[in-house]
Amino acid sequence: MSHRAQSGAAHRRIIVWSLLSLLALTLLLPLIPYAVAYVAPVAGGVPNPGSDLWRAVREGEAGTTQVQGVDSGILINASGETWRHFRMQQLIPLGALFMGSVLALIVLFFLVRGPLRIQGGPTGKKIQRFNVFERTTHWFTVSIFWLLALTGLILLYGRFVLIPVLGPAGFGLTASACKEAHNLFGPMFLVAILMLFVTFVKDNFYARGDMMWLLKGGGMIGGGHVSAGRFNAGEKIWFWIAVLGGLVLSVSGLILDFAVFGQGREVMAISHVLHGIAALIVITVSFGHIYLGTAGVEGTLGSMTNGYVDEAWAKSHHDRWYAEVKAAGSAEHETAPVDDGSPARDGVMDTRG
Amino acid sequence: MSDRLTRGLEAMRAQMDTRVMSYMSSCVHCGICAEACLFYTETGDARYTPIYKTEPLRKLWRQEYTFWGKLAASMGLSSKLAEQDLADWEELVYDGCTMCSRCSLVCPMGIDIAYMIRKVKEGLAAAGFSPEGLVEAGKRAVEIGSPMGVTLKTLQATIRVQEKETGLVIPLDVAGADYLCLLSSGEVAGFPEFIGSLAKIFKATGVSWTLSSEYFEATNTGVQLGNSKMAATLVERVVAAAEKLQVKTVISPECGHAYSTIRWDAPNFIGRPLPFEVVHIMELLDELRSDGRLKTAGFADEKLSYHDPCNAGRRGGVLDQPRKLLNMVAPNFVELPETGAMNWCCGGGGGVSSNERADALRLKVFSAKKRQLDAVRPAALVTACSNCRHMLEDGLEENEMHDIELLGITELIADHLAEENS
Amino acid sequence: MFAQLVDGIFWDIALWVFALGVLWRILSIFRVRNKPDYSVPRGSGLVGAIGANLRRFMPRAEMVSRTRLHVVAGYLFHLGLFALLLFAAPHVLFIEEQTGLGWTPMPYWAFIVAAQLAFIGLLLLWIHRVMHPVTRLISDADDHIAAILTFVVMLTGCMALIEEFDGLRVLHRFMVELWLVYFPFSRLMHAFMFIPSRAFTGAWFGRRGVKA
Amino acid sequence: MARMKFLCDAERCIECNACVTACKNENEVPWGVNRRRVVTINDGSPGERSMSVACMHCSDAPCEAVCPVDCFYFTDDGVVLHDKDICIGCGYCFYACPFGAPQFPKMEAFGSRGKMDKCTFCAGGPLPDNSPEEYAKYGSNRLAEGKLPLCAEMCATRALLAGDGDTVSEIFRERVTWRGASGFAWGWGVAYKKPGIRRGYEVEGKATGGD
Repeated sequence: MSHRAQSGAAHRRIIVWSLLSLLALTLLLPLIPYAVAYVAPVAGGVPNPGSDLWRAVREGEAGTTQVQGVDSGILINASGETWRHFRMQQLIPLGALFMGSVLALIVLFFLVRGPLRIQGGPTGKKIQRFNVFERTTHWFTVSIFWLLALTGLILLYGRFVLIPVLGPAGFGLTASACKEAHNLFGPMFLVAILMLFVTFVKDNFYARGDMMWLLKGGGMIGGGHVSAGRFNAGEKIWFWIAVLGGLVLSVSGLILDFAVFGQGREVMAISHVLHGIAALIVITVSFGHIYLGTAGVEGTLGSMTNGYVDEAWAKSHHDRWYAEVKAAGSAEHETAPVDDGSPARDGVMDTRG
Repeated sequence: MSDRLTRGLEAMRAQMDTRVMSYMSSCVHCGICAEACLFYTETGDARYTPIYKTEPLRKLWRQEYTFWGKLAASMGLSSKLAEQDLADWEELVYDGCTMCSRCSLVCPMGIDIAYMIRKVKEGLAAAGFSPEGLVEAGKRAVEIGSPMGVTLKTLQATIRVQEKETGLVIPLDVAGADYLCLLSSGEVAGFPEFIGSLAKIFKATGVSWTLSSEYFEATNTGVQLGNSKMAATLVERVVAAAEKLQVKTVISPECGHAYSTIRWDAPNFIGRPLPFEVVHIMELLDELRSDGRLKTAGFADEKLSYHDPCNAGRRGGVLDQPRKLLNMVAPNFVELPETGAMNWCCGGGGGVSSNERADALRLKVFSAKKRQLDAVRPAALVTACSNCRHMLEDGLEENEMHDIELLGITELIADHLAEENS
Repeated sequence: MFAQLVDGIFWDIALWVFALGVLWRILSIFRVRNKPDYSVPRGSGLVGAIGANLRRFMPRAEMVSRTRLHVVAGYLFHLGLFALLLFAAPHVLFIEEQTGLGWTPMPYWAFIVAAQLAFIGLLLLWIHRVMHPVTRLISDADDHIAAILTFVVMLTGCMALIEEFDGLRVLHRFMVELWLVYFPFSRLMHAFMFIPSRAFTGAWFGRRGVKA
Repeated sequence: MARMKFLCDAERCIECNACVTACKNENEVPWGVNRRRVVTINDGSPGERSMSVACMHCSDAPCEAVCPVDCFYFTDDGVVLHDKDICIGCGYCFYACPFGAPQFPKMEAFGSRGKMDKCTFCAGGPLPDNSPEEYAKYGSNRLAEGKLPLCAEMCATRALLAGDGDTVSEIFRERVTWRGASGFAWGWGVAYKKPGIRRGYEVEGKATGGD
């Protein structure tokens, strides 16, 4: 990698500190909607004829009991109704609306604007955009992310979408499979996110020109050429959404996954809220990422499959990065993928059993 | 099916043994062998992956020795191994592999990849897909008795020159001598001083030895070409010469594949044990050293490094002897990084040196050797293979590394012989 | 219906195909024979064979930096796989009722962690196989089928963790049966063949006095 | 049709835990599962109150609402039951329930809880009435035999009432009029969306005074 040059120690310190601050931020920020929902009057609240005693009980004050167990001393679970309201009235319907409309917008945009072509067509000269390690990290994260996203969405929407298809028993089985897979793959996602962060963070800090890029909507507004480095502002935003969202998902997920440390219903409910919001945001934004990486922009997909892009592509979308690569001019960037279309290669494929 | 293809397939079928089948059934295509192969590491071209060079053999094995392969073939699903496949692989196998066997030492499944590439060569050679340069060398080896066309006359001339220079008699056709020394054409043509050095050392240590006018060539082009029949013919000549002079031991000179061939492969080519022992010149010198018969005086004070010829070291097992010998005369001996059994090839082994077509590639992949040398930057690089020495000269020239001198280990010892020996 | 087949006849068939298939493969390999080696050995072939079998578990010093991912991911996958194959409570129970041999299983959390390590290793190795030009070039259908089949077996296994829905257990077992049937005729055979391969190479180099 | 309800009179409950024991015994619930529990507020200080609590069989049951696999259902008697063959042990019902009724046999790492278990109003489950399978999974089915939940039947001080809502509330109303204080039907507000009875002349602070 040509970017590996920077000073190791300082670099590592940056990563560690930003990681820590991210963790703190990610835990606090998404609490806002929950706080709002919590303050807002809740359906089912009933004026209590009883005295302060019963009011205290209603607000979840704990008493004593002979029965062991988390929260068993609490007569009334104050957070329950709030959480139910959030899950059933907000998360499920609004989430569906959010994801659906974004998908629709993307399709609409594609139909109207069509794919963004390489200006002046491809030159046929290739340069390397992502090396093997970067691509491996990316697809490793992708595979785990989608396994979790699909199982998660099934658990969230299956009751409405799949029960009619599979029947209650059939869906019970499916849901159980999804739950177990989700719980087992969850912790692996944290590993993936950290790998992703360490691999790509160095090119994702704010750089001059990013603001201009945003103002011009990546070149869609006002026209004229928008300049960008290895990653443009849009990609950087997606990177931070993925990392921050990923951390929220991981931390809240771990709290839900390991309810063995005596965390009560309140904590679990809050974690679930964070988990749901973060998941829907990351999933929805990923739609855009996938669109731009495949059908949306001609010649982009190659950068993540064989790692190479056309020079014309690089010039038009990432001119400053292109300049750097040319300046560095190291051999690895000059050589095109060697494994394509050699007769030898077809030879291998024939030997399949 | 064209008959050249038939010949190729036949030759490869004849190569199928338990080792090949076991190797084929254990390869998981992890690609680690590529990381050990200088042709991949230096070019980044995946087609040079060692195991990929055995593809024709693997195709044949898959189609004729495996369940799915037979099934697919019987249903006409898989394309038969075609003449074109062999044609496509000629360049990979003959230009893109020096048979250095480095890959064979790193495969986690323990596959001896070089062993199988050698067998692919059998098929390609039989089918007539071999580089012209090598084929010609083979012809010369069989007809003239030397791949470089060095005749007996040339040898005798060289001997005379060396006798004049050293003032010693160089024995030729001395029946009953203890040792018959073979020579590689490379030495006769390029480094005749080797012969003189031998004379000095053997005189000093009182070893009875001789050269043979019957047959003196140590190298075996049949091995490099992948033609066992030719290899056997050439080996028989050595045996005949040795038996004629009733020597007990044959010395393999400073040449890599000559040693691994005559020492390890020869009896299997002719299908019977050899009627004599075989030692590499370094083995003999080290033996003399440990017997106290070989004494040296003075030192080569400059920084010295040693290049293990793949066929003498990794594939021959002569690894300690050169180091012991160097320690006698070189106080500033420094090992190259990744040396010994894992040493990087000079780039010209396995017949690549006699294949002009491969010169450009050979010089490109010399960068592996260059990296090693740059790490140490010795004043002189010692080796024990005239072919390596030629290749190293080429590479150093190409990379303008004139500050590094090249030495043969025998010469080095000869130059530091102690007086009291004689 | 399907469940009975999977628990009954299918399972027996799979086991027989696996056992006989592996046996047949090994026999057909050793039936061919090696040519005798007439050269005078310098070192012991046997020692070389054993040595190679042990040494090849770790990369040579010269190769460490170039094969880090292979080694780390490779060990994660294989160790994780064996751990949960042999010490997952349901597996131990199953083996016990099949063979009568039982041993102490790992705690629930431990074998799940093992499964996760195995998954990480397998995913990394397979993605790297597709991404790296060398492995992409030399890999064939067999490599991918074997990897995906193993992944599916592990996935269905972790989906059946709760052990309450018989359908999931049956699905997992069915996948295992497919895997067993595929094994002898595929690259999965490396699980057995790496031993003779290392031995042959080790012996070859051992006779020459080289540590392979 | 009757509408089955629990009612616990805080003025009478003496925290003897007989209801808990009876429930465990009658339904042979697994270890760690407590379908019913007694909670004491202000334990040991003046105004101490005890309350026996289990599933209150809400008419608008949060557990039923949030269940991702929709395994809950209502009997004609308004009892809230669930199908353990569908339950995946996700724990959502436990987060949502106001009374902490849903219980889980275990709580291990990686969200492994086992199937949810809760008070069935001694009405068994979806399996055939009083079949061994039903008993094994859901406990006894006294309602099918025309009996009421054992916890209430066992209650020595008659603090815990169970049965048709009208009857239960009638009994309680009499008690309160006779008692002349503002006891109130605990949990009804939350569970049945009905204001506590006798809201009319409750006297602030009087409730803590007792009789």
